[in-house]
Amino acid sequence: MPSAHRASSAAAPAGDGPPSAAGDGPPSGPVPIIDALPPGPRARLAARIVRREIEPGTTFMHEGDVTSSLAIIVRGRVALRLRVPERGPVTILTLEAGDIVGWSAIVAPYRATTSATALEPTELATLDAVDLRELLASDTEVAARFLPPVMESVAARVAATRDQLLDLFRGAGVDAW
Amino acid sequence: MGHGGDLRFQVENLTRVEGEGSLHLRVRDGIVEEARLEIFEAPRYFEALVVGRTPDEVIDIVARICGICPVAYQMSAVHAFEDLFAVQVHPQVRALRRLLYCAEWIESHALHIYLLHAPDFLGYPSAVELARDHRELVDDGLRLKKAGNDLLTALGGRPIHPVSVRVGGFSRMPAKAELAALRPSLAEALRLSIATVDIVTGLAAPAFEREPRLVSLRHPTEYPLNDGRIVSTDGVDLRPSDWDEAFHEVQVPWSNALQSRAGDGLPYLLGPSARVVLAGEQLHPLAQAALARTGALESIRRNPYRSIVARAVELVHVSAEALDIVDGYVKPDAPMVPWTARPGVAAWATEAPRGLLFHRYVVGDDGKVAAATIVPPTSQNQAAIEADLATFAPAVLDLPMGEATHRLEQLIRSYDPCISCATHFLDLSVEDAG
Amino acid sequence: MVVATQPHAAAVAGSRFLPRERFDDLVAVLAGGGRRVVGPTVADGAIVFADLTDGTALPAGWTLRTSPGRARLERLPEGPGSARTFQYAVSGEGIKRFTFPSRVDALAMETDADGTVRVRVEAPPPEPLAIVGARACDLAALAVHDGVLVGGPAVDPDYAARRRDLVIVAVECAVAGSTCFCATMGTGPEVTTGADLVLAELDDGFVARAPTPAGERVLAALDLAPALEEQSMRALAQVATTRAVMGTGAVPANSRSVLMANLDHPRWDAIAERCIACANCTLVCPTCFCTGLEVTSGFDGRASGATRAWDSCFTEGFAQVAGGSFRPRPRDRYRQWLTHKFATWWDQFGTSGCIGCGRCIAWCPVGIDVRAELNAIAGDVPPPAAAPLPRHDIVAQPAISTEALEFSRATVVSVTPETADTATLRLATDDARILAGQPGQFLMVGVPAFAIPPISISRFHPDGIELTIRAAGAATSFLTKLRKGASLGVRGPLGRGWPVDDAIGRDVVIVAGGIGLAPLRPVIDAVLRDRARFKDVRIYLGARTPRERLFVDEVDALAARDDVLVRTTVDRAGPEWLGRVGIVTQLFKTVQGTGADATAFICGPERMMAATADVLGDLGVPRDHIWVTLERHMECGVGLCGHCQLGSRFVCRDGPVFSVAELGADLRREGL
Amino acid sequence: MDVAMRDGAAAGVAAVGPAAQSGAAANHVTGRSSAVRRPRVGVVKFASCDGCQLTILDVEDHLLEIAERFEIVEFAEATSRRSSGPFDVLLVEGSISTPEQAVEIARLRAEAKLLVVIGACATAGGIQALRTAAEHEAFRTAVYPVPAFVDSLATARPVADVVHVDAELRGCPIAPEQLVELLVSLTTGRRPQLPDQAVCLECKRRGVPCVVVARGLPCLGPVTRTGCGAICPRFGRGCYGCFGPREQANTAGLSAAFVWQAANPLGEDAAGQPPAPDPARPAGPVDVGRLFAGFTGATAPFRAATDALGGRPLMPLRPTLASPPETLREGPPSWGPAGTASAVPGPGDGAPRPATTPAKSRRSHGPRR
Repeated sequence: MPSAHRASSAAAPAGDGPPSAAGDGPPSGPVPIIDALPPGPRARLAARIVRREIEPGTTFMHEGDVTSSLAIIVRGRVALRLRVPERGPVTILTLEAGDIVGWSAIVAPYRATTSATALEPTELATLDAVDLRELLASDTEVAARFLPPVMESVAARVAATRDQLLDLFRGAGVDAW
Repeated sequence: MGHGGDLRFQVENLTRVEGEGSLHLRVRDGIVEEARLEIFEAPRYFEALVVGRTPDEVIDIVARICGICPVAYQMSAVHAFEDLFAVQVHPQVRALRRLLYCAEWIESHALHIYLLHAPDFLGYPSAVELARDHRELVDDGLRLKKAGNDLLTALGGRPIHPVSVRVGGFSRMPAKAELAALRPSLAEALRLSIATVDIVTGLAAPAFEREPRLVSLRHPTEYPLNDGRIVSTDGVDLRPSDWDEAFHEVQVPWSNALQSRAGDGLPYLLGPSARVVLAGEQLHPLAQAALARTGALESIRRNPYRSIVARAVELVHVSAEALDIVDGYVKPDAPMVPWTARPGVAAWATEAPRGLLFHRYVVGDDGKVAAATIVPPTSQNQAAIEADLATFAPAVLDLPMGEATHRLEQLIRSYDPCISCATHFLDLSVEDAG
Repeated sequence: MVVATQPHAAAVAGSRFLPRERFDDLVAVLAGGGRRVVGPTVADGAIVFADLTDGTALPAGWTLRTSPGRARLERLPEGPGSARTFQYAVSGEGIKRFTFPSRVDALAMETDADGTVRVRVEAPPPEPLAIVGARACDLAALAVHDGVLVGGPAVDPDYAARRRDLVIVAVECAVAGSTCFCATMGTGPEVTTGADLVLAELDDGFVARAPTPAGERVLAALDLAPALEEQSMRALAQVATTRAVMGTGAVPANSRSVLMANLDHPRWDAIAERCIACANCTLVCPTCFCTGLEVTSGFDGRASGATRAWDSCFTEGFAQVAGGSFRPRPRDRYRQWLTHKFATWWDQFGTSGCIGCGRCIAWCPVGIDVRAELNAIAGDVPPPAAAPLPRHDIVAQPAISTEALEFSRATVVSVTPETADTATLRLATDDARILAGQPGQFLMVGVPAFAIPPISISRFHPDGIELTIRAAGAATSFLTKLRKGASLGVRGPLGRGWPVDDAIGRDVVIVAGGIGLAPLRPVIDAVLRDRARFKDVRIYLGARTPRERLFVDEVDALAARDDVLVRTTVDRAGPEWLGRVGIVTQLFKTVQGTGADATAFICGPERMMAATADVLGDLGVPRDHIWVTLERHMECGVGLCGHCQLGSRFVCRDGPVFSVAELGADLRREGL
Repeated sequence: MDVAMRDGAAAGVAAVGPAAQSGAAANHVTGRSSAVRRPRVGVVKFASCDGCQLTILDVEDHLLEIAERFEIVEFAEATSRRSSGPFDVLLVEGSISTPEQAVEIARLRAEAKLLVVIGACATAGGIQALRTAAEHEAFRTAVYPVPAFVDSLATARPVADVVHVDAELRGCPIAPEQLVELLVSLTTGRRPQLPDQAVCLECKRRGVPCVVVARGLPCLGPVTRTGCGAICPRFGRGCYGCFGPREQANTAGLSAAFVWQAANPLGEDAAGQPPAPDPARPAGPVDVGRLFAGFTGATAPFRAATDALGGRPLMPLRPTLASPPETLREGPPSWGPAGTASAVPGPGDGAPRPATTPAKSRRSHGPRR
């Protein structure tokens, strides 16, 4: 079953304006996940980070595209959407600060199955996919430290998906009364 | 006649009969060329379904041939097997089986007279409309019917497909008090039955007479239900197991039901009219008195529209006899006697509400049924109905189409045909062959 | 195991002898004053209790041979004892039919000409009754029923009425069936409690003793000679032989702990292959007390009755709620039955639910033997030293009270549609009990012709309450379609609500999924009324879609406050929804600060509550400060009908609000 | 087949009941609402014995009230009024046994808001559904000399195999109490109480001693849905499964017990007396298997039990008539010489010309449109 939560972060700067100062945080603050790593891996990853500001309503990645970068949300909120024939786009998950967008950048076939749209002014810390894959392949310390939080994020989404599939809040069946 | 030379009558899906059939007539220049009672009730192959079954299972299965007269099927079957196995049942078992049959007759006759046939005579589409103008009449009919159903329930657990009839007796016989509790409703039924005879005698019947060959059981001391010899107006006199010495089944292309004919290939008539004529001397005195009061015995014999009177007279009989049996009932120590199956041919005929019902089973060495023939009353009456239609149709061809159709439907309904039995009914079509 | 035997020599001292030919006189004395007398008779191949006018209908010369799946009448051998009338151990059904009939009228509901709904609790007028031929196990069972039906907080008025004027003539068993194990359970064969008159049958008559004044009056009226010592000794020897034949140790003495430690034992699956879930064991069990309401009405629906009928945990409908049955598999149902009888009954009522009569063994059509099953589950674990079993004593009979089951009238003041299938009814009531209700409590809501659903109170007002109802079935659909001015019957408030005080001085975390916000709304009201007494207040709401959110305006207003944090998420949404999408537990990580200082109130589907409790637990919220509310099938709401049991809990009475610490593993256990 | 009221049935009930649901809600406030259209009810049948529709006429105490509250527009057994639709409620009896019936039920489905199947034939195929395709031809050959005249499907099917069904009343025949309960639920908007429980519950509530335990008789009550009132055990025999399998029917468990009991007539108590011989008691596995091959024997749980034990009765693959019929191709008979007609007016002596056209197959319900 395709995960409903796979996301790709194809940095899609089309129409990107200048970095916005809107919102309640500084334009470039600490980066979740990365900041929690030991100094070595943290420095080697931080050096590769490219920060991006996304305006609300901007779809910065598209379902089916090759995932070109992995992003960590620094600020703002992002909707992951699927296009369902005859129903249009359906939001299946929203992500916030600390969430990862585009883990498929490091998992074959490196292709996104959802689109990602900013719902609020959003700041992303992005890592180029090819660059990151090479780093993980060559730097076992980065791999050992960085992959677990990525896995944790992915695992949480898989678990959440299962609960969504159960459709817990639906009024199922006919009750005894 | 007003319609010119050629007519085509068609009644699709006869109503107020049990089951599905239709009537088709083809008439040319006032002559009936074709009269067909088409039965398209889907066949259910009961004669094959009982193969490989034990006698008690057969009793349960054959009841499902007809929801109107399941007791009749149980009775013909149980007597056939007991005859072959030489089972001597307790006299109270014999009495209670008559009582069970009486109950079914009360229910079936009351249903037919009040809910199915009376609306015909009084010009209503159904008892529901009839009840709007004649509420008491319909209420009386429902009370009668309920008296029969309550008795069936007391003896067999439910009115339709009762469960207690077993080879050797009953699976359970009621306590005396259970039956005594039904006495008031049966006494009421008897009162209503006698009134019914007067009511139906007063109903106007179309003038139509013919001289039918009649067949029924006759017993020296009882009105025929479970026992007696098969007799006819032309001298047949047979054991109930020997039906097929005088009658035989035929298949016709327009019917899913087999028909039956007498040895000479001609039709014969079963049911209340036949029984009242052939076995009237065994009617309960109250029923004989009611019949005498009508003065209708001869018209019952000759006019099919008068069968409703015969049915009402029988209603008096079974109500009165039911009371007698209830009063004389003593619960036996055991409801059943032990028995052992033996191979051979088991055959018997009893009187269903609508006429003689013949069963014949071949029982194998394993005690199970290997082959079966079941000849329901409606399939035996089919040829008689068709003969009546052919005879009577020209008389109604002058009437407006709706009225003519109604008269012919009413004629068919006077046989109380049970079509799900026969294929196990009605569309009238009169085809203009011009 | 050791069970204290009762020599009851003292009782024997005052014994009289009732010659066999004078048994008719005993029946006549009992029947004096119009008392109905019932006793064993032979009917339909079994021993059945029926009305007695004298002794002739007793099963003279019969015995009943029982083994797993069999109970056959047999003729007693020719000899001096061949005329005995009680020479069998247990009849097919005990005396339960008379004290706790299979069907009784429970409620009468009607709509008056002016539209007012009236609900009346039916209780029979006390009918004087004498039961002849009860056995020690029957009396132990009666004591158990007393504990359940009149010994708890709610009194069953029907039972109380039937128990009120009951004379019991017991018989000490002269034989034991192979299925009997009362000696193991400490309930027999000697009659030690509950009987007014105790008979021991000898070949030529009965040694009779009268433990109660009522029994003494009967003996006095009969004017009997004292029993000879030899007769008394024979009677004692006879019951001692019965005890010896039965032996003890039929089931492990530690059945209770063994069962609760083996809820996932493979034996349950093995039993389920044989068990046909026919419910016979529960219905012949003299202590089973579960019932359901059957609503009947005429075509116009203006008046209806409700019949209380024996029900069984072996049926699927027994544990049915919207969305399915909590015990879908026969395995779950058998486990519920056996654990209830031998384990959780102790927690609920302080006794064993099994009294050792063995009826469930004999009358199981496929012959499942609870003794064998218990021993199999216990395996080779040696039982600990036996503890004495508590005695089953008849409790003092309380007054007949319908209080726990009385309805009051309420009137619909307004109806607010919330979602496509959910509406909030504001009801006016002057029922002080309801107005004083607590957040999380619920009402049983009745209108004629419909089943009576439990509905949580979603807001309290000085002059009434609100009920927020989702149209999940016919009754709830009907309720959501009521209009202003409509009348209905309400009973409550029921159950244990949310312990809002537990959160005083602490952070408050409220998590609601779907309709689960309704029972939590009074908590929010209470916290905001007294906002200063609580620290941070955080509310997390989940819904299936944006359109299925409840109380949207209120939630928006809450979100606008600066002293409350509100986060809403939905399971799925279209692009027009700019809020959060995802499951409710994902909301927590975006908020810092929830931890050991928090009290959490959670309401939603059980799976969601369990997942939420885990996340909160991981964040450091103590499990005894995490509260959830459970949904179970409920018919009575006061712990009498048995439907809502979860392990040893009655969800209706002990809950529906529980802490996660209280529930332990049961919150997640399947089929419990 | 396992639920008394299918998904959507509650909605269906609501759909027929402006007279019911909202009307009744209004009644609570305003008293009886008067100007509500009565639901149009049709009663139709396919292959069956008519017993279930007769049950409608058998609720004598309620019949006229039913006729007042519902407009019975099609019920061929009871009224000459005819309708081919539309229906608010359509009660359907009988199995689908011919190709024409399959077409007709599809047409009726489109005409009916709420389609309720009644009885074992409609809900489970009836006993006629025990036949398999292979046996069908043999059946026709066995019963009819010219099978070509008779058109029927290879197997008889429950209605739900062919079209969507909203609700069902089980039984052979249906229970009058359940019929009334269903109709009451339609007028009040409540859910009909048709519990999916074993017959055993009803036996015990009524104080009927278990015939398996007390008498060693086989009984399908434990695996059969209640609703009949435990008639058979009350009448001293085992249940034969009219109402079909209950939920979770453990037919394997029950038949295993019966097979064991047949082999061990003394049970686990070797000292007991052997039971008196009774033809109702199975002698071995085949007899046990045949117990399940009754009026609901084509349902999956029952058929599985039958097949597992080889208990399917031998469906005949040879002629099984004790007295085979002949074929007659002549036209309808006259009363002939023995019964000379004296009708007024009579047809004369001319006997009708032979008819040769084959029977038309089954008509639709209601008048032709």
